[in-house]
Amino acid sequence: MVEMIMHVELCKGCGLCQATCPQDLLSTSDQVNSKGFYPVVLLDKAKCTGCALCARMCPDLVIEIHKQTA
Amino acid sequence: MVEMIMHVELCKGCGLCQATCPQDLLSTSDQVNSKGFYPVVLLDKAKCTGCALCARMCPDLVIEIHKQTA
Amino acid sequence: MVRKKVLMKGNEAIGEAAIRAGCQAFFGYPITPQSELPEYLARRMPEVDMIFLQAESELAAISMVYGAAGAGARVMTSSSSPGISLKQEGISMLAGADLPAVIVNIMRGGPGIGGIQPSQADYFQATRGGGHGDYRHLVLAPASIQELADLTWEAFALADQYRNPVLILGDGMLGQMMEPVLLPEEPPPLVDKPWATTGAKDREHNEIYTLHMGMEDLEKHNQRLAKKWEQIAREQVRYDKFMLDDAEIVIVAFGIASRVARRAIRMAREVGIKAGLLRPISLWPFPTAAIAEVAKQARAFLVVEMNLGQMIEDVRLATGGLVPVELFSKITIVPNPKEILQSLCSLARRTGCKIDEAAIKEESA
Amino acid sequence: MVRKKVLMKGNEAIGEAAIRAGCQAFFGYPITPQSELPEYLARRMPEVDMIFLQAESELAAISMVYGAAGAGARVMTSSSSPGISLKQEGISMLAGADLPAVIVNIMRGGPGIGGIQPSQADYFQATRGGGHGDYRHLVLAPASIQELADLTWEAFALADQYRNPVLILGDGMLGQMMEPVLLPEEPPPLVDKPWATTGAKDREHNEIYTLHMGMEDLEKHNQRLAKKWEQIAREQVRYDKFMLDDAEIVIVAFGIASRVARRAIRMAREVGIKAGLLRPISLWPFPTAAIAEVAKQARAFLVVEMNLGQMIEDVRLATGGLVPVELFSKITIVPNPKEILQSLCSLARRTGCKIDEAAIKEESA
Amino acid sequence: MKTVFSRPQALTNKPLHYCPGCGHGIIHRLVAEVIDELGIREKTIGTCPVGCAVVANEYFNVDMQQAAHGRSPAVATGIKRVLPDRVVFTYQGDGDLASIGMTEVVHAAARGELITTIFVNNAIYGMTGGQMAPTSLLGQFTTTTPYGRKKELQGSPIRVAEMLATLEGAVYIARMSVHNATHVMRTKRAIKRAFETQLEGKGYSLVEILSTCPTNWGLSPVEATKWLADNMIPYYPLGEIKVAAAVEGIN
Amino acid sequence: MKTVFSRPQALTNKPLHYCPGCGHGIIHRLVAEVIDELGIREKTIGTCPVGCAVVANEYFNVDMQQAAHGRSPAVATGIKRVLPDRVVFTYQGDGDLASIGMTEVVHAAARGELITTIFVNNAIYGMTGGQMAPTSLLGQFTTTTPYGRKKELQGSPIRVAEMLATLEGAVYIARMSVHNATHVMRTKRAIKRAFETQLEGKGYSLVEILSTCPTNWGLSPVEATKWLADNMIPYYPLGEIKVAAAVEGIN
Amino acid sequence: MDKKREREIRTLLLAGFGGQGIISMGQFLAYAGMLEEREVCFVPAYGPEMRGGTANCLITIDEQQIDSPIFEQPDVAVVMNLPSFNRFEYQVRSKGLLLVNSSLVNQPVQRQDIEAYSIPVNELASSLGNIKVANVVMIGALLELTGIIQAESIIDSMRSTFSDSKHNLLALNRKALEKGAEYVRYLSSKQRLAV
Amino acid sequence: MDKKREREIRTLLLAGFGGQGIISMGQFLAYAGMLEEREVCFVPAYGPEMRGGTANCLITIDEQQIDSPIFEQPDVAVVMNLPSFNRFEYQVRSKGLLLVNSSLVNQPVQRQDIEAYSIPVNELASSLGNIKVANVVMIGALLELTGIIQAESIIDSMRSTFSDSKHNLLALNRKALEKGAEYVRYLSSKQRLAV
Ligand SMILES: Cc1ncc(C[n+]2csc(CCOP(=O)(O)OP(=O)(O)O)c2C)c(N)n1
Ligand SMILES: Cc1ncc(C[n+]2csc(CCOP(=O)(O)OP(=O)(O)O)c2C)c(N)n1
Ligand code: SF4
Ligand code: SF4
Ligand code: SF4
Ligand code: SF4
Ligand code: SF4
Ligand code: SF4
Ligand SMILES: [Mg+2]
Ligand SMILES: [Mg+2]
Repeated sequence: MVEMIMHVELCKGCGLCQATCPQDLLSTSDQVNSKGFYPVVLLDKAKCTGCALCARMCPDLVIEIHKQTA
Repeated sequence: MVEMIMHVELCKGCGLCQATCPQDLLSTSDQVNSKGFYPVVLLDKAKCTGCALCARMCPDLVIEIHKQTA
Repeated sequence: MVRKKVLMKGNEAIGEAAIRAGCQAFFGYPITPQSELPEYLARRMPEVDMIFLQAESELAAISMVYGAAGAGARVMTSSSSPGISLKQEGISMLAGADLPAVIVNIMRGGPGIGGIQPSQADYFQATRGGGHGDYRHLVLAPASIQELADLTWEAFALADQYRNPVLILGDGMLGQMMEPVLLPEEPPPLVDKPWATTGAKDREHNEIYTLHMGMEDLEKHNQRLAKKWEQIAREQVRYDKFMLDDAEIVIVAFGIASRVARRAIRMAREVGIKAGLLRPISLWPFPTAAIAEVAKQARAFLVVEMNLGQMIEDVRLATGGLVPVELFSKITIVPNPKEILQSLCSLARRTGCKIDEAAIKEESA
Repeated sequence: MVRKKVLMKGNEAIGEAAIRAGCQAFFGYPITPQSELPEYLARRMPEVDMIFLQAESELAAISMVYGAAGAGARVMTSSSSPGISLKQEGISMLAGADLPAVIVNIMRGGPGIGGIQPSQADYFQATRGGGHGDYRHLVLAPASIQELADLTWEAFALADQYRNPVLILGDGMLGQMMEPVLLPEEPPPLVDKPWATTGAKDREHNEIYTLHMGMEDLEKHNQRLAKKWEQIAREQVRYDKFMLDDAEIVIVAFGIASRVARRAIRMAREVGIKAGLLRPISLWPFPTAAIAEVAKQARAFLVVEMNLGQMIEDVRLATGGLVPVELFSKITIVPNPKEILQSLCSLARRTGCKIDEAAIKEESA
Repeated sequence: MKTVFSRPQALTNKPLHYCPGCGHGIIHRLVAEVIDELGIREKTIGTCPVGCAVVANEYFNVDMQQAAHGRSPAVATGIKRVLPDRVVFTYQGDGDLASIGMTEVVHAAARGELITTIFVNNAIYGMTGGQMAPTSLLGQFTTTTPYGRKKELQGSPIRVAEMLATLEGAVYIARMSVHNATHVMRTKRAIKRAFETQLEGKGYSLVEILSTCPTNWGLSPVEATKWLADNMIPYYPLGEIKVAAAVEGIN
Repeated sequence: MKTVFSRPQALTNKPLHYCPGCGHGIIHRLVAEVIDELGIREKTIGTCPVGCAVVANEYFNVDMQQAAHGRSPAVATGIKRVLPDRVVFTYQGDGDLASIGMTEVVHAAARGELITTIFVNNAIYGMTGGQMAPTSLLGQFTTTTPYGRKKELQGSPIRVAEMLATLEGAVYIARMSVHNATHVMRTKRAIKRAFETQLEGKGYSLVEILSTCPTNWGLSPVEATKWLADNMIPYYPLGEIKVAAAVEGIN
Repeated sequence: MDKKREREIRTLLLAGFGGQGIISMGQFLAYAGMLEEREVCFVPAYGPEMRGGTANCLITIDEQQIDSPIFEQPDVAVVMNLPSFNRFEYQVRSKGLLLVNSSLVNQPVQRQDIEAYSIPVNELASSLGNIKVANVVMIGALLELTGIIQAESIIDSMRSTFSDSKHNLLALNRKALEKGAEYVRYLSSKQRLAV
Repeated sequence: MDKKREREIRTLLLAGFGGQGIISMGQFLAYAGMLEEREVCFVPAYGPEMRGGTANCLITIDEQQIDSPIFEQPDVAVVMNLPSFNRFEYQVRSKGLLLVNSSLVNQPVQRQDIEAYSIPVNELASSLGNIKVANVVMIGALLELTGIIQAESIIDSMRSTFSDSKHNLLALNRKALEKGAEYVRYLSSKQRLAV
């Protein structure tokens, strides 16, 4: 099981994570955060492989990923 | 016939011309010039081929060479 | 064609005025808050077939200016405080080689990287020469966009006239703000530059140099330069007076600070304080005589500057201890007229100047 | 071990004194007439396991100093006039970042490349800050090789004490001449530098910076620095008096010029002129109060400087118009005692000071 | 729970001020990750450039110094010479390093100074609002090349990595890019190798990183990554440009 | 009478102040000869460095400007940009060009500035009395490397010609030497080609010339030429380092 | 409309975030003032805080030479978003005027000593088919309330500064000005004036 | 020897061309003065004119603190070559002392108001087998004429500044000093003193 923590207040809605996700799981919220940006949201938690490519592209350290150790 | 004009007052006695002359025709005067240097002298005018190698090595434009046009 | 006012940003007005003054080349390096000037010229200079080149650094820029000025061109560079520090060796070179050039410093806060807010903290550097050796250059300090344009135009004329660099000293706010401006049309007349290095055709070769090996040579060279600077000092003092006729308290302020000071003076007049303004336009040469004259009648001076107190030395040198000279100082904040008013009130009370205390009460009520 | 005098060249005495003051690193770039200093340290620093590095330029040298000072080291650089101009941005950085460092300027004639003869023409640059922004640093002006060594040692102590750059200002002759000197032995005590960037081990990370983005931040930062400089100004004024007790004419001169002035004063005394010398040792802070005090009793001041007249402004600011202040100026020639004497005589006559005209006649006979 | 990805120790908690999608954020993180992985946070000292990363001192949780514009390699030299057992890096933009600071970087490299340079090449002056950098591409529009950069007027962009590779003291020189996740990971490996080069005392190391400036390129962040790939990479070939024999063993 | 060899027109009659046997004199003459041969004396403008050749303005019978230390390429750029139909050259020493002035030369080259640089590499600071230059050899004793230049402390000497050759704007780059008459003649040919490169508007050209400083090397002039041949040439290979395609036709 | 206040209005502060057209709104006002042969001065806040953050500017329009280009208590403040509202509500001078973009600010005005208007300029602009003219709608409201500048002068200033290709936008902008004016006419017929 | 003049001698100028040991001659004098616990000051002329050209220096030796390190009219001038002779003959103060290296200067002294000695130091040094000590021979003459410094102090100063490998040269130098002294003793027994 993958646990993804989104620090939405840091998100600037740049879309780089979204463009990167091989599973196309990321989308933009329609609610601005306190900085006035539309932060990213994970659409389908279950499908997330925890590959962390999204996190690697994120310039703002929004995405934190943990995995259930087997 | 080669005519060599030595501007001895410019000579600093560095010896570069001397070291260069393929005919070994140059030597140092035993009389200082007004700047206190021992200027170069041409030993045997007749042997000079006018190759101007000495002049090319001279940093101080001491040597001027003319040739009789045949 | 009727000349029409246009609304322009300070930095751009400098650029356009330079073009109209016949500036043939601009060399500069970006820095906030003056980058609009190189950017403007990057667009405009090619349109008028003139040179714009972004240099690799301020050091390179001032050296390109030196080369182009030495080659006889009307030429300009601009920067802001840290960049102007880097140009000091080059400015000393220009002054030492009698080269005409216009240098613009749109000041920001320092020291070090500092900030990009407006400041007037480069007064000493500008007027005393931040570079080494004895040298002087004109320092013109405009207070409006119109004056920015006018003085830029004149800077080119003065540089050529005296074969000397001229510095335009403004602050970040002047560079950024917009006001209507009537732009100059005709360039100042061209002057002959027989000394310029344009190729030694049909004349002896020319040399632009600053090295004077012999002790006596260098001394003579410096004395000759000193004569030139004395002449400039006699001929080029500029200042502006505002409500000075009956002033008991005289504010001395330049540039943007003088604008705020005017406002404070109007407010002061409303509470019965006879305040006035003497605004140096040329910071070097400084209007020493004019201030000395005013000092005969005034009871006190207030120097308003956006630094820790630099021009105040020139004011004190001019007043020569005749009257108290106090400082109102902000460093990187454009001062607020109300605060200046408070200083005026306090100074008026302490020096026995006229003041309408009733009006003050009413005002603050 | 008995301390013994050694005969040393000024430039080398600075070097040896620096080593004995615990200087851990020197970064510099060659320039006449101070190259013996880096050359001396190139030999000596490795012997004491300290760093000598020839930088690629003066800009790099002052930045290496910044880095090493920020990392907590006692550090020094040196140059001569044009090279010091190039360091202005860096000096402004050091001051803005509260970094201790010792900078040596062995002045030569300017402007531009100028010459390599001794000069004092960088007085303004040194005391007003040739760099941008408001900042101050101590300026110490030795007049003998002994003092050169002593003040170098002290410069390191003062730099650490106030976390501020300190400038040693000498001229080419001081750098080149030799006198006996008793060298300092023990370095000034080490001070704690918890702010230094030495690796964030067992503490928060440290930052050396000069950028203050917000207007208020930068203003506050500047005000804090201003407090520090006020403190230095209170605590570190240094000067020397010579035959001042009954002096009617006071010469103010620093460095090598003061040595010549002393001779002129002795000569003046022989012709009945009561001349004396006030020699500023700290040029910033300037001995304003001491001069103001002397001005009460003196009839005239003569400022002797090897420039077009720079320190004279500080003397005038100090005397505040009380007495005439005149200038004896050579720019890049060490003045001749006789010429100074002539100026003293003329000044004495014009200001009604005592003078033994008979003795003068006899002398010139 | 195993942490796959989280904020590195070598970054503070301060939110970055960079524009949305700016490459500086990615590169900051990579440097911090490498510092963490090498366990050198407590003995690392970095320098900030003058450029958008001027306040990197607030982001890196290591000791930092702000250098004057372009002088970072000299500042780092000063630090390293007096603290030879620390790890010292400079973080510099293309204006800072390749324009005003060219002398300093060439000489640090020539001296084989034991420091590491992270060189962020975004082909523009970001902080000052989009002027030409020495690395701006031919034809590129910037505020100081409003008609596009022209070879005849402004010359061709400088390939810094290749130029510095000619210096004996520069022993590890690489050019990487952060326009996609694969290259981000490669960039991290290069940064690590550069730091290791320093740790093993081999000489000067530099990683040039092609990065985006969406704001001044006038593109969205995603468009910017594409522009980088399409325009910058062809002119600035990626890879390890120089791995001196001394370094080859490392990693 | 045919003149085989005499003082070129492009030199004044002023005796040179250089030390006995100094390479500067030879190089001055070569530059002047080339100017004469190309018939460009009346449209040539040169810059003097800060270095022993600082007073070259008194020797060259062409218009000259003294530049601040290291800034010659920028000064020359200023001149050339406003007088594009003139011929502009810089004359620089190794301290001037390769140390303090590195940024300016790299950028002039990168811009493909239409100027020519005569770069006199004598592996030392002549004028200031023999300090280390960036081109001083490993092991070389100078007044600032009294224990010999060490790679670990001062790094390796910079090969300027090779470094600049990496720049697109630099189209003709050669390294020559004046230690004997053959090489003196080769040097002259290279200088001529460099000026022709400029005349034909191809780009930036530079001739690095290995030269002697007998005074500060502590050798007699003749020994100095030998030292150059034995020590400098092995490290600084001679030849035309870069002849860009555009230039190949010339000469 | 109070004619006395009209004469007293010299200084305006406009604030919002980047992209809302704050700076151009200010420039149009200053330009129009110049066209009306008044003295004008426009001061932008510049610097890094601009980046993605707030944008604001100061405008002075006067009959006589303008002294200080800056001021602390504007006669009029126009706030286009919430942070600006929070920052500037209390800066307007007593008896001054506050215009609030109620499309983005849903907080009530607290001050009782100023005159305040809430105008949903985004919606009003949308109703014209182009949300980008929200700033122009706001100018329209401002002009209607203060009379400081003639609406036609704003159009003239646009004509002078727009590139040719954008001249077809003039009609839309005229409509936007009218929309804003219309809305405040409607408001003042019903809204309590807190003077 | 005139004891009064002895006391009056404070300032010396030494001049010649580079390589004649002018600077080291000056430094030995200054160093020796220091060893004798006098105040001393040594000023070299520096700069480009040194290159291959003339070298000169100023020395002051005094009982009290030295004011000016430079002076225009030295009490003593030592000229080691012709250009220096031409340049400095007229600088010596009236009643001062001029020492001329007659090995290289074959012109007569014109001034009548000074005391002048011609000493062929090159030949004297050669007679000791080493022309390099010509400068030391000159010091010897100078000391004999002025008594300004003890000869032994010069030797001490050499001992302190020579590297170990050169210590074997001390004997030669002592001889050179003596040679110079001897020569002027011989001279003063025969030469006209033009005081
Ligand atoms: C001496 C000096 N010159 C110029 C500037 C202005 N300036 C600030 S950042 C910068 C360039 C930034 O570009 P780059 O190095 O490419 O960094 P980026 O912002 O693109 O990351 C300049 C020119 C300055 N602060 N100091
Ligand atoms: C700004 C500045 N820094 C330093 C100097 C001192 N300086 C004069 S010449 C020179 C170096 C000369 O060496 P090089 O360029 O190799 O020329 P060379 O004399 O060997 O021909 C230096 C450092 C100076 N005049 N100005
Ligand atoms: S971890 Fe991988 S799969 Fe999951 S959201 Fe991120 S990129 Fe997509
Ligand atoms: S990459 Fe980061 S900042 Fe950008 S949208 Fe995704 S989470 Fe937000
Ligand atoms: S011309 Fe040739 S042969 Fe004649 S002296 Fe010169 S080098 Fe010798
Ligand atoms: S090369 Fe020239 S200067 Fe040297 S000895 Fe020969 S002639 Fe004289
Ligand atoms: S301006 Fe460019 S480089 Fe700077 S933060 Fe924004 S996107 Fe990044
Ligand atoms: S010092 Fe060296 S480079 Fe300079 S003139 Fe003398 S020999 Fe030539
Ligand atoms: Mg960049
Ligand atoms: Mg050299």
